[in-house]
Amino acid sequence: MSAADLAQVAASGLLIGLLYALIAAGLSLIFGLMDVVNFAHGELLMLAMYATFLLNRAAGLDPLLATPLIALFLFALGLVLYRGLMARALTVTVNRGMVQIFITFGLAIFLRGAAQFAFGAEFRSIPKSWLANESARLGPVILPWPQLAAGLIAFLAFLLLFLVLRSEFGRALEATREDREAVALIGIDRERIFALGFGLGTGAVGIAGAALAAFYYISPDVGANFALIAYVTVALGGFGSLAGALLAGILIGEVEAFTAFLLTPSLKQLGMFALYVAVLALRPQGLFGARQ
Amino acid sequence: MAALLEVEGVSKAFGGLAALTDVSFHLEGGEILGLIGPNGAGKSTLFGCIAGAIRPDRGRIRFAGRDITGLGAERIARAGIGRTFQVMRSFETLSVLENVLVGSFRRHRRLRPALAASRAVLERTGLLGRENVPAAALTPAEKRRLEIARALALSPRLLLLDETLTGLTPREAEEGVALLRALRAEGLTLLMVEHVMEILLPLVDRVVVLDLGRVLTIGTPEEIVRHPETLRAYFGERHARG
Amino acid sequence: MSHPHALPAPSLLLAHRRRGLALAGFFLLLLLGGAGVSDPYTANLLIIALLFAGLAQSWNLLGGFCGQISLGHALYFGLGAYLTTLARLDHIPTLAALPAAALVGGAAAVLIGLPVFRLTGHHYAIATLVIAEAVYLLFLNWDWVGAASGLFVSYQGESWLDLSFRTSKFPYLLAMLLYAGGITALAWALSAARLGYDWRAVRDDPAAAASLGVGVHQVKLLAALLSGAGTALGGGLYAAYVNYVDPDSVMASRLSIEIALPAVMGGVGTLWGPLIGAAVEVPVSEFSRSYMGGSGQGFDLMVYGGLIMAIALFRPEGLASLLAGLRRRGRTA
Amino acid sequence: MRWRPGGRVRFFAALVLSGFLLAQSMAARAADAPDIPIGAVFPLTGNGSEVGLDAKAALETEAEIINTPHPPIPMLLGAGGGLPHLGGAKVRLIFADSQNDPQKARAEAERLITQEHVVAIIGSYTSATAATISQVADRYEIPYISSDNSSPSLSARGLKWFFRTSPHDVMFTQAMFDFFDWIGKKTGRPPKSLALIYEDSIFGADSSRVQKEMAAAAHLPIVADIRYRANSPSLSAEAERLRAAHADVLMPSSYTNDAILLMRAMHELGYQPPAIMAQDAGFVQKAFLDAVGPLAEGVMSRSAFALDAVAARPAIPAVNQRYRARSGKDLNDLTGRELTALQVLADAIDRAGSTDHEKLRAALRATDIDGKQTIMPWQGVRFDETGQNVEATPVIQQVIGGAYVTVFPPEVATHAPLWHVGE
Repeated sequence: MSAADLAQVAASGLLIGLLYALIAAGLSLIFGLMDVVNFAHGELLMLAMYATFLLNRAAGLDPLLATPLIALFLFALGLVLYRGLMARALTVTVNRGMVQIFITFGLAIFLRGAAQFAFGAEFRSIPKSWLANESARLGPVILPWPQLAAGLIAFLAFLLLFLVLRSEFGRALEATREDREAVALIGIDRERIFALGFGLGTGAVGIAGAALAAFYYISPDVGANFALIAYVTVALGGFGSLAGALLAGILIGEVEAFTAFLLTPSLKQLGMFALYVAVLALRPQGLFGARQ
Repeated sequence: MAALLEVEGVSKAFGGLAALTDVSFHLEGGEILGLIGPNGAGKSTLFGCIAGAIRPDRGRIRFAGRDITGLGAERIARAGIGRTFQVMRSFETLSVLENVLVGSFRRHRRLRPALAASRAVLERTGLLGRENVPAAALTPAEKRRLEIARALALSPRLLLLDETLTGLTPREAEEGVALLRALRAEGLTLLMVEHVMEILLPLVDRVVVLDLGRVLTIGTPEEIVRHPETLRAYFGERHARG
Repeated sequence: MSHPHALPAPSLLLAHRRRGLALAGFFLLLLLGGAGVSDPYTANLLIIALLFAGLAQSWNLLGGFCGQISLGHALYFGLGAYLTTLARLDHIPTLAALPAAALVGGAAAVLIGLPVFRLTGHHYAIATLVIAEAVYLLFLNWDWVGAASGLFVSYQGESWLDLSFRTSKFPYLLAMLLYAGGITALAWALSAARLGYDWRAVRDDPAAAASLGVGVHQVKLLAALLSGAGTALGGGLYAAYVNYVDPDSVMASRLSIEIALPAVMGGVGTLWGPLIGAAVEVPVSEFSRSYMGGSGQGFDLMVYGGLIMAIALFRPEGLASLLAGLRRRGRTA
Repeated sequence: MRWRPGGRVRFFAALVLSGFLLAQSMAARAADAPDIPIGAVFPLTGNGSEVGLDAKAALETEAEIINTPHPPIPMLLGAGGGLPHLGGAKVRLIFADSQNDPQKARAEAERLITQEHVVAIIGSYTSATAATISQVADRYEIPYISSDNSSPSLSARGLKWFFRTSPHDVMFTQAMFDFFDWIGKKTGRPPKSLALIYEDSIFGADSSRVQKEMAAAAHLPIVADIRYRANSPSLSAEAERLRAAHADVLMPSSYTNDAILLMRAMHELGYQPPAIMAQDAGFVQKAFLDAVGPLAEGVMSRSAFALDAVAARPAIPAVNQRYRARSGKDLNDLTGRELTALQVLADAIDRAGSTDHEKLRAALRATDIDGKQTIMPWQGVRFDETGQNVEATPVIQQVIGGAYVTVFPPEVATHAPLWHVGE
């Protein structure tokens, strides 16, 4: 149990944590804006991974280069999903609680079935990505390039998201988040902001999907593995808070890595759950969330 | 006998903003007390503190001799204080009768007596004809009366009315005033927040004037109308000199 | 109860009693029909449909009437199933273990409810999802309950006390009928009692409910107690019927969805919703697997997901409301 | 959330389509000699369906070999044209989808027995489904042939109608330790330490428990005992733990996706265990070999089937060619076992000369087939009183030049093993 081993575990925990953070960022953005949790978030990640896989197989495009394309594709898909599903769900009055949860649940089941129908159930992976099987060294710590690239991309994506939120559009987003009714008075078209905000959230998941596809296997169920972690990350970081999602994602990545390294790995998610229950009891609105 | 409601030195601040500072007044049994003041004077916050929705930072509230400060909305309601909301809140998926039933179930554990009590209240508030209509389908005026009916179903001793007569047609307002007078005649004590002076002043026995979270003055309608600071605070500079 | 349209004022009590008679008739019909069923496959279909009707109705108490959408009910189902199986392995008869299983399920629901009911809406749903997943993980690694290998109860002969029968199905059909009927009767009784109205008041507007003296937190905990107990009871009956439990088949999050879906599709917060939902969903999904297995890879999931979206988008009142449309004069609970 | 579509979350709205399929399956029934219905319960949709669909292809290949006239294949019932002692009656397979759910597997088994009147049931890939199917079969007194379930507990429940043609984990693991012993003497460099990594499922639990027992018996220390979370997003920490332990032999028990993740995670940490001895499953799948490519070189796995043992088993090429035509893949450890299970069952029905269940059970108990009469490298097929085939001796295979070849036992081996332990 040398220091090098611990440093190595910390490094891999950080890299996977950045990915968890990026996946959660999209979810947190959407929730902050519309008070709605997208339970199909995992399946959107899966779609992004399949899209990257297809681009790689058809056009030989390396996942790294495909990332912007995939982000755009998911952004567009987000707009469509908002107009088609979410807009309606936000206006419903009868059984509103049930509708806003199960509408995205139905979407999740549908997307999973569509992936199975189109690609079959077997596991696929991108064999020859430009970075595959390469590693960078940082003293004793080995940083495999696919994960390193994914971590860096996630970090860049965060910077991008922060910049967007500082922009004029970002301020409109924030205003809509503060008071959905009042914004109409000062000339902000709420529907456009919601659609763009939803697209931004799914776009973020697109980036994460492309980065993940470089080193992780792809199957119709892969979304489920990451969805649960994303929910916990968002709840931990505070719904609607980007900084919270970033910190919480990294925290969970580290807790998972060290639990796996020190205790029995099959219980590594328990570390995350314990963290979640602690926050639930002490600070329900999460680390950075606004009071509910 | 001791006052029904005693509010002493109640203060409340929301993150540095002092909503209420050292508010004190008494309310006698069977009295109708008005509560007026410009927007942001702290009327709703005071209402919330008495009804238990908000916990005051300092001060004491006693009801029928019992300390109910920060007791919580549920226990204060059971203690006999009914309230209506400024922004109307009815149980959308329940019918008018069922909305009232939720209140009357506090006093009657079984359905049959609770139904009878509910129908009696609906009759008092002129809603009996709309008994089976879902609350969502009511007109705003009817929704206001439903709020009163629901609170009455608790058979409270004190009724907090938050702008229940605002936005009504003259005829509806008249009916409302008649109802309140009848309730007072049966010994019910009322604390009303209202903007419409023409309706409020002839109805209340005394008035508490709030401004910037402090009690400006307490007095009979005639006294406060002549009180200079009230006029300036409430009606602006022009009236004060008049 | 949602009332789609005004009525020529038959009293609320009369409508309630009429609804009770209709429900009783429905279950009596099922009993007579069930007795006539000899072919095991159809009997199995009816048993599973009734099981999920009871489970969905139990979920409906908390998710429908009280408006707290839980996505973690597999936890209580699993507790019930495991407790009943452990009891039988210690030679405690099933009929004695079932009430204990219900108690444990109810207690667990209250225990989880204490911290979690401070949350509302999506926060609450996610908390139930995460906690159920954590307990699933614990059972997956807990050797005393067989961990991932699960627990197997071998057959020791026919016995009513143990609800153990070689091949006959009717006893199980009867048990599931009593289960689904019992939970529905409980829901029916509560829908016209104080607790039922308190639940719906809390569902529609917690602040207004509090202002009328409704103990919002206690009322939610009571809903959780009954809902957890009912779901655990269903878990115990499942264990008696299948004689094998492992974390994946009795505690996985997929099951939490299957427990809630009949109520969501049939009509959340209505008495008929869970029954109609189970009556439609269970036979068609069993049928699609038995006679269509393997050819529509993923196609059935697409249809299933699409149907849920359609209900959520266009008919949130659920299939039961369509039935109400048909019976013009009647109003469904 | 571990959300698998294998659940009862199934719904089929277009009844028109199902009506059409029902009619189609009716038409297939018009056969002359009364054929013999045999049930087969496998996961055909949801997770694990990849293996279930392969199994379906394997069983259909064997049925084709038994039923249709064709040039004789040098194995039992290899002549074709139906079962000789039953007037050339054909075996008719009826498939049912378990979706890897014990309760559904049970319902499907009961449907096959009571509605389709099958004489026996073959199953089922996962041990959980085998547990409930075999229980139902026992109650209806119909033989259940476990073709590929490896959990030892299944044959230890005193079920009279349970038969398992393939080896279980104890026999598989015994072959691994026999190999360690053999290679140690041959090269003078025996393994001195083991590392176990297994998923938190029945498969992982059974496999690791037996491995620990045998390691203790062989006085081989286990320097890392890692139970990991199936389908988890990252196995880097687990790989790091293996690197820190640096054992001679790594013994993983994983399904395909985690096998891929583990190999890549170790490689990315620059860690190459001197030897890897896998408990089959994910490590023998084509998807694994495609995904990890050169990293798989030298990986060893126990196997009940040896595709390259053509010299010792002449029937392999013809059977494999027919299976390839149907599935586009070569026979592997799982499909080889499933195909042979049908062969053994058909032989028993033929010897019983009737479909009466008591006669069939007696014939199964009297089964004594020489390994050469099958495509499997086993000594033979003979069931003990618990229904376990005690002559199902597994082999050890190794990836050499990108494909699995047999390296142990010597009498069936086609290549010398690569062994880097202690170099």
